[in-house]
Amino acid sequence: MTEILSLQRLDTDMAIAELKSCGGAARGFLGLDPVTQNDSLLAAELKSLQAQLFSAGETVVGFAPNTDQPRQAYVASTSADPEPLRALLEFLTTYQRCTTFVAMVPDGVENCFADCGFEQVGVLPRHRWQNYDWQDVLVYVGRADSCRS
Amino acid sequence: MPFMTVRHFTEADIPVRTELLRENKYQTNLNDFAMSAADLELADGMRRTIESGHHVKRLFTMCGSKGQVVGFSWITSIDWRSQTCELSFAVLPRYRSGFGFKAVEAAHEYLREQLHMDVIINQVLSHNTMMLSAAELDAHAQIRAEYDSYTVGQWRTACYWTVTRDDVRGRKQREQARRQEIADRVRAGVQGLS
Amino acid sequence: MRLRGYRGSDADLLAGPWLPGELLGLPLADWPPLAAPTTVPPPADPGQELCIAPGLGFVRYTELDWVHRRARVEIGLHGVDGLDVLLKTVVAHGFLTLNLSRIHGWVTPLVDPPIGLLADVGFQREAVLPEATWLDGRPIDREIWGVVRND
Amino acid sequence: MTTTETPRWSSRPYSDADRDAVLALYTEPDFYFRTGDPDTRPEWEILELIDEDTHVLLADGEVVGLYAVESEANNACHYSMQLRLRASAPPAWWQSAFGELLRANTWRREVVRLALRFDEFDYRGLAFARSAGLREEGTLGAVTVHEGRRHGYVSFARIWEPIS
Repeated sequence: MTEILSLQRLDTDMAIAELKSCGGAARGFLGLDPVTQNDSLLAAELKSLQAQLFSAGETVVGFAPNTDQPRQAYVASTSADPEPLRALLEFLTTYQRCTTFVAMVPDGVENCFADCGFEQVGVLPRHRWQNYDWQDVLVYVGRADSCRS
Repeated sequence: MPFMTVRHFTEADIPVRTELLRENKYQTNLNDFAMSAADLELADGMRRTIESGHHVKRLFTMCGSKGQVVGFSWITSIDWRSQTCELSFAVLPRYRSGFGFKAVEAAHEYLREQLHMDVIINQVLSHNTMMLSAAELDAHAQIRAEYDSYTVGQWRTACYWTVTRDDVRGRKQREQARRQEIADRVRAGVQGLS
Repeated sequence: MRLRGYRGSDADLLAGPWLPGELLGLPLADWPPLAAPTTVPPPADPGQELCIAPGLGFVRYTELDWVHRRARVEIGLHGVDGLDVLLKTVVAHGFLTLNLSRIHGWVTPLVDPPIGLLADVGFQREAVLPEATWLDGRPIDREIWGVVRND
Repeated sequence: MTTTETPRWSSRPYSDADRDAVLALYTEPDFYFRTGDPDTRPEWEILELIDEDTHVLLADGEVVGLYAVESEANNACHYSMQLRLRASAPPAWWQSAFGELLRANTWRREVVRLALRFDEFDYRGLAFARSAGLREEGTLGAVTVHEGRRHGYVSFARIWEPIS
């Protein structure tokens, strides 16, 4: 059995600092963008999403509950490495009783969702503007029973 | 790392910007309100802007390739719906000769590429030829507002103009055509020699 | 039709027996009488644009993002009459008045919304999310529908 | 009542007692006082547009418009004015209200520059400004999106040569 990476919960200030240190990989993380939002805006956004962020080695992972259906969480990772995400899914299943996960990822960015058993369920066209261009956003869905290992 | 970067203004930048607001050239070319304001008042204003004023004003710090603070830019009269804002900037005295143009260019690019602004309003007092000559100012100005302000003992006329996305595209195409023309000429010269 | 600005006297229009956040929020006939109605907050800051469709209900452009030029739309209505005209107005208001490039919203197939009317004004189904909301004792699927402005 | 007769003008700073009358002005789709889309603006936003500089303008005791005069520059005696009358007010009312506002605003203080701006789509405002003897200083292009198209604003000013 693979050993689960340990997650370090980040307070808001630390979460923002860590996200900023991830450079381009943090753009679009749960819809946030350190390039266009300063620390106060990022903090306000994290609060309104009720998001929680964690570090797992060099990677930041995080989630925001779907308030309409708390057994579902929106998840994000700054890395294409599947291990940090697996650790987050394990946490969400164990402590939040989540059964499904949704990820919204800017198109063209290498990500770990397919590797973690997520299925692509749609594309949001021209959902983002970045670097003088429109960008589509890919929507992935994962299920607790098939994504955790 | 690019020659010039734009980052969000932070609380740590307040003392440097406060000093700049009180500098003579700044007061002549932008405004001299800082002469009558206390440091604490200026600092409170900047703190409020970065904490809760995002919708109406944003402050940025311009940095050189080593991350050193070169100056500041800020946007006001933000019309998010119309994708329009007015850009102001000020470069620290010791960087003015080398970084002025680059700072302006970097600020414009950030506003268009990242904040998705389409129309940027420029305002320059007509005596200020640090960036544009008097003739260029005349050519650009869409509005000339006489008796706009009185700074450091003089009446000032303000020139206003906008730069749109189409203007930028047109300028880039002209520059590209000019570069192509020079390259063609050089190539033709080389072929003529051989 | 023209959307008009919200006034305090419109407060009654902001609550009703429809699914929260629904793009086509139409009254659900079997809403339990003792279940709290869905409510949206009155507009109070630039984070949302809430307009009134006279005689019909409200149209709320929320999650307004001026960098990405988009909003999620939810509508709360007391009947279906005039929905076709309203949807045209909603798209026009989003693109021409708010100068957005994209609007999108949640559609819940189980409540059988008139999606043909959405397609008529340019909306397309963009994603299907399983178990995305809760209704009548169980999680149910939701879809994201969106329309992009053609410039 | 709306006639072409010049009314008796009065004004007062906006207060809560004027709320309903002011909200009614904003139901007109071309009541362009600090917004290009008055009738779609929600109540909170309208009340934010009406700041402490804003006065209601009354013709024969009835609220028919708004105006505001703001200082634009320290010591320069440069002011900007926003003025709007409801759609049914005839052009002559604009002229007479503006004349009275000029008198009032220069009565007890020095004014060197008084600036007014009107959007290119604001036909009534432009017609007023162009017939009011103001200096037309140019058009700042493309600044506002209105009904899907970009428009500029036209800058007008009246200058009183400074005494120092």
